[in-house]
Amino acid sequence: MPEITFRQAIHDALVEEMRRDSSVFLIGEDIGTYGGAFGVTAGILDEFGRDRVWETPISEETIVGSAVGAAIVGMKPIAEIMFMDFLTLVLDPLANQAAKVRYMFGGKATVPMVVRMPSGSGTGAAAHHSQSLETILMHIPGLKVVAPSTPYDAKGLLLSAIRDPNPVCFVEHKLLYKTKGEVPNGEYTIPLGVADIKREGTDLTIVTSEIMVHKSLSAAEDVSKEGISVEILDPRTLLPLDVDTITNSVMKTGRLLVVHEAVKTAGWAGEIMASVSESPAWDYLDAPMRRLTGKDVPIPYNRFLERAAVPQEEDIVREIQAIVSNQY
Amino acid sequence: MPEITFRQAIHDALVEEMRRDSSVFLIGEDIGTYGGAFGVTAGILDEFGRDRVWETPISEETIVGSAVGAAIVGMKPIAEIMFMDFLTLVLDPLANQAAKVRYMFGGKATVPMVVRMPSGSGTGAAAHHSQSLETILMHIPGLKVVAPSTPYDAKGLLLSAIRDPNPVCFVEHKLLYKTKGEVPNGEYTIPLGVADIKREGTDLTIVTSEIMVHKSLSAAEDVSKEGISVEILDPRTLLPLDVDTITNSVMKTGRLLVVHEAVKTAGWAGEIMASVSESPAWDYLDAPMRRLTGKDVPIPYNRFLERAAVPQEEDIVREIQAIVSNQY
Amino acid sequence: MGSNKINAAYDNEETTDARKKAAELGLTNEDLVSMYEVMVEIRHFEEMATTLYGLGKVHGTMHLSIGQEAVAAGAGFTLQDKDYLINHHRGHGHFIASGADVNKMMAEFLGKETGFCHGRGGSMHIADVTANNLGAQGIVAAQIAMAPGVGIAIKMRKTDQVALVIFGDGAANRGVFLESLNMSSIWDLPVVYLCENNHYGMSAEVGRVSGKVPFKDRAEALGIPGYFIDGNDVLAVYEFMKNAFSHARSGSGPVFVETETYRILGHSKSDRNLYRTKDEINQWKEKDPIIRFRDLLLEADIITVKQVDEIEKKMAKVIEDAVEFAENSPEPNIEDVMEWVYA
Amino acid sequence: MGSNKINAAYDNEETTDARKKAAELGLTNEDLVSMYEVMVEIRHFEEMATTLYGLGKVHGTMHLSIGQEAVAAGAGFTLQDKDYLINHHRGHGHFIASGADVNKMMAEFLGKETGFCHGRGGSMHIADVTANNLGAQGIVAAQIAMAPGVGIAIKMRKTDQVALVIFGDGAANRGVFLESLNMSSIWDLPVVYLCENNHYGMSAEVGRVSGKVPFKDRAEALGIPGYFIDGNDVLAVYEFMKNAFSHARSGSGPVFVETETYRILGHSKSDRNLYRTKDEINQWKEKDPIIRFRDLLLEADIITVKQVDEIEKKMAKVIEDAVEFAENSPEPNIEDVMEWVYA
Ligand SMILES: Cc1ncc(C[n+]2csc(CCOP(=O)(O)OP(=O)(O)O)c2C)c(N)n1
Ligand SMILES: Cc1ncc(C[n+]2csc(CCOP(=O)(O)OP(=O)(O)O)c2C)c(N)n1
Ligand SMILES: [Mg+2]
Ligand SMILES: [Mg+2]
Repeated sequence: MPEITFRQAIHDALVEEMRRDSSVFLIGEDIGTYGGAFGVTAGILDEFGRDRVWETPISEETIVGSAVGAAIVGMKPIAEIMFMDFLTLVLDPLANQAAKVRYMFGGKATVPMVVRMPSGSGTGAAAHHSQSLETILMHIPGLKVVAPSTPYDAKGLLLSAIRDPNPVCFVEHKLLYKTKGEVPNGEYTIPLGVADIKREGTDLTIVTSEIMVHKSLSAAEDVSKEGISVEILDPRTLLPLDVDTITNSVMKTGRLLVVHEAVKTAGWAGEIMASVSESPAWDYLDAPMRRLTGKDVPIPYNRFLERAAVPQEEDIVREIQAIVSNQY
Repeated sequence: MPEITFRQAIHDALVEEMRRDSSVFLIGEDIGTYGGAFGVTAGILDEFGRDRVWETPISEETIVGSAVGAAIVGMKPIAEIMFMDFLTLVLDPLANQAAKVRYMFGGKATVPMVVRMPSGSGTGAAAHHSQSLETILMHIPGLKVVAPSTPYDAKGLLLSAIRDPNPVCFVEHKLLYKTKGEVPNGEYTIPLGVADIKREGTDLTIVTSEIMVHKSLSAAEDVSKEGISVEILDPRTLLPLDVDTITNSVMKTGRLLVVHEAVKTAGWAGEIMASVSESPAWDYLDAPMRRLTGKDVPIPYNRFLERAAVPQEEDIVREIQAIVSNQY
Repeated sequence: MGSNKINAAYDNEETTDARKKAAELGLTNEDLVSMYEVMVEIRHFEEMATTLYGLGKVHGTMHLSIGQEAVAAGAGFTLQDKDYLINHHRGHGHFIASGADVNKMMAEFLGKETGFCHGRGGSMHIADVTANNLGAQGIVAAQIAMAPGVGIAIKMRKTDQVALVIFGDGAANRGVFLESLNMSSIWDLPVVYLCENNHYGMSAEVGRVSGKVPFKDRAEALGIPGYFIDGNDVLAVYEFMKNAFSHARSGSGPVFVETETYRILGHSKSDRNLYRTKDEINQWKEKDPIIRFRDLLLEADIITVKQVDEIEKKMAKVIEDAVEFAENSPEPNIEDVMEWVYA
Repeated sequence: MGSNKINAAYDNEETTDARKKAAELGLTNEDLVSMYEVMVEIRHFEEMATTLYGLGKVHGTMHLSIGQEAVAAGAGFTLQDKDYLINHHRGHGHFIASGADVNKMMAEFLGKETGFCHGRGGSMHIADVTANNLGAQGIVAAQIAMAPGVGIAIKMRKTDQVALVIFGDGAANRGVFLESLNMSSIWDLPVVYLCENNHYGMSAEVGRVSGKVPFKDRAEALGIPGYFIDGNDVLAVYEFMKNAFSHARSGSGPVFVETETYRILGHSKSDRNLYRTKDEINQWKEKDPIIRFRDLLLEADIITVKQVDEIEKKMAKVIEDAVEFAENSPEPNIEDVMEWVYA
């Protein structure tokens, strides 16, 4: 299989689906000649023209509002919000319209749309361009939330997201864009709501996503030298969560660590723990459930502070060791 | 002590603080002659005039943005957002400005402001006027979140909120406005970040807030006849959480149930469970931690459906019985 | 302090001769009578709504448009079946005028399973998407943000549809007003923006909370033709909307119009009307658009006093039947509370 | 398609004679020279920024205003110490022109503990609240929403301060533009809205994404006087801002002005300039506001060629010193990462 970047995988999914389905269109800022702030849509305007690539003013609320309007009448809009931090500007069309009209209208409306949002820290962009706000989206029934960690997952999940009849938020961690991975030629889809075990293990389950999957994989590799066997579970879809795969893994390992970049308080680690607590896996727990998350701070500009604000590989190693040795 | 309504308690706190401190002012829609959608500010315009009561156009984002601007230069604005559902419109000034400027500016800015938001279902107002979105606010470092359940708490906490140098979101469940309780004459404050045990018990700790405190108290009364002794813990401040009081209670009872009206997935029950899991209380747990929450739906209009969408007293009773008897 | 009361001249001419205007507009007498009927039907629907509310049969709020029926009828008669309607909280009139079944509306109002939204939406959220009625939003101006997307869909499909988006004077102060009109403007989208100025957004008098009124300059400043017309003159509204629709339909881009009318009743059930005088309300009651149109039709001998009475009775019956239908309809099943969150 | 390139006549008169204009404005020759110095200082600061970036000493992004220095200088010289500045992401120039210490700016740019924000904010978020510099927001137009609140504070305290809020052409298409101007308008708040039109919002040419340009009609439609002026003519900017400030200071309410200028460099470091031609950039390079002002001063014998050289060297040194200060400053302590979340 050819190796391509995460960026390319998303790009390819967009292009292939736009070729296949003429109701798919892109809407957002600087997605034409500029190719989007992260270059994901480069070249698409050239192939499809302004009738399929609606390059907007800086008007986030109306970009997503328009996507809802177009979706209700049967189009399949894909909106790009340049940074996930601007979720604050589009939460009304997302949470109050996209997520609710189907229910409010007694099943009469369908809202097949995707909102792409680059997330996360690590680029020195400071507090307004670095947040991981996926937990907020998970708290809105009616939405789906997808957060891939590999090029393979990104492409397969994005195709499913575009074809899904519901509004789907598609979270793209910025640091992943340049990462590479194998992606088959041609079409394939990955169903939404299905987790993936990125590494099998027997001593501890780490539930994690996006860039933290990679940091966790490295940490797992490190501790394997000490004989600790870590299972890494990537939900891939955060809403709906694949609770069964999570609880099965915890039943096998008896220990749970949730790792996310989002800030700690009210972050989605709590949701994973609540799900386990309510499940048969509770009785299999050999240690308290733990989380390792972003600190409760805005993302600082200084590179060392920025690094300190979110979990790093060495933090994950330390946390794994602590849990497995019952020292926390 | 005189009995007054929850509405009156909030009204009194506003008026008393406006008399005491000339930098306190109100800003919001229909807060003048109309008295606000729920009558909380009735009469305040008459006493203080338009210089202290800024009655705005329908411009939520700029209402809260303006509160941030005024607070940074030393005023103490109290903004009213007519329904908490409109949080979707003000999340940018709240989460990206109010909560972050102090940190972003290296401690140079202070943002002493309050945003009042009536929350919750039960009035037949349907999906756009019934949400409980406090969990979203808890996920924003830099904010404080207060959610009182009684007139006494409401007044004492609101005075502290106004005097706090940080941006405070003050959540007022609509069904509480007409409830009555004892409130002392004259000034008193309740510190932010301190939970209150609303009922002592030994078999199970219920952590709950706002209207659910009352439903839980009734449920506790019911099951007390079966000899089940329930402790009801009201955090009162949801951010920062009083984790110590929570874990101490769980260490005493060995069982935890979190009850909230907010929808289940990624709701703050998970945060309570994560905090307990990370604490010494973990070792005292005699049963899995459980939650009883709003269902993962938008609030429906029909009164029976609306009732079914959020926890009711009988649901709490059932859940208490299940946990205590180890049948879930 | 801005307190610029609306006093700009109307952009349109007052209808003084119904026959003459009808001829200009290509309307038959029957058309005029059915316009009148619809206005009466809306009035009866909403009067019944207050009655039911008074009887405690409604759990929830409602926003009535009594006094504003001419806007609804004028717009509703212009809208073709293929066109899209994007509505707001005060939407009964527009739905009825665009042909919605009052039985299903009443059932929805009472929260019944047979309602347009199976009782999930209620008065504020009536929708019938399969009939191109895209529903009503309860977040003021949210529907304005949705409108360009509907325009984009029409443009991409190259049909000759139009999207009509309705909102109040209060909504024109929400930021999305600028964003939406600007977007429709740069892309020449087929969107007609209808601002129903009933003088108040809840308790806020339009002139007190708006830097400048009427709003047409806001549209013009975004490159969109803007108009201010008399919203209590149903034929004037119809005439204007007809032109606006053909402008939009022909690919000439969006149009903005503000129709001046008045909300006779309170904003919603919690309104105690403290922010305005009885006098003001009474003055506007005298400009009742239904009576005005009736008198015009009587004067032109298009309708007789007897017919007027018959229409009154007929519409009272239609609404009573709707109530009967609604009351005899089942409540939704509680077990189905989670249905329709996802497709 | 809207592609209304800006071609409206300027609201102000071009400065052709520096002495004459200075006399009108009550400026001494020294004032003019120090205005020039500031423009040169800004240019050097930003050229150094690109150099440091090129050397890999900066982790993060930055937004440079090379070519736009006349707006910054004209506005900065008008702003009094008591006035408030509310800024946006492309803010180096405004900060320097309003008197900010370039050492602390450079240190912030390098993320050092001695920076204005102790390295927490970086280039995009420089602030000095105690000096009434209320900081820069990275969310486009967020600062516009904050401005009425600052105006309210001033009005409540009955001081004669003014709030100056700066934003770009792109920001004028965000909804809060309407909300903020409307609010300032109804309450006659002392806010000066300065829209720095540098022709692009990232890659979006202002005419392509704006229903109508210039934007002054948007302000007028909200009851606020609106102007469009040449932003590369520093004395014209100064003259205009002086009038605007005294208008606002005297209680006459807000003013809106759009200054036409041009962003010579890319939007940020990721910009490959694919959306515009080299020709266009070169044409604007010829209108460089610093050279234009220099030539005007030379022509009027207010400055000599030798002085020009000296200023060049002096400012190069000031910036080199700032870099030295910044480079010798410590990094923040990692243990303090949680500091300043709460007061
Ligand atoms: C964003 C938002 N703000 C406030 C409200 C509360 N509210 C509902 S209707 C209304 C007044 C709307 O005024 P207008 O747009 O003129 O419509 P009208 O009610 O007069 O028909 C208000 C303030 C809301 N539903 N949504
Ligand atoms: C709300 C928001 N949308 C998009 C962005 C990304 N962005 C940063 S600056 C910018 C362009 C702003 O254009 P303009 O207001 O003209 O200011 P300029 O950069 O030209 O000075 C964009 C799109 C942002 N930071 N915030
Ligand atoms: Mg109105
Ligand atoms: Mg610009």
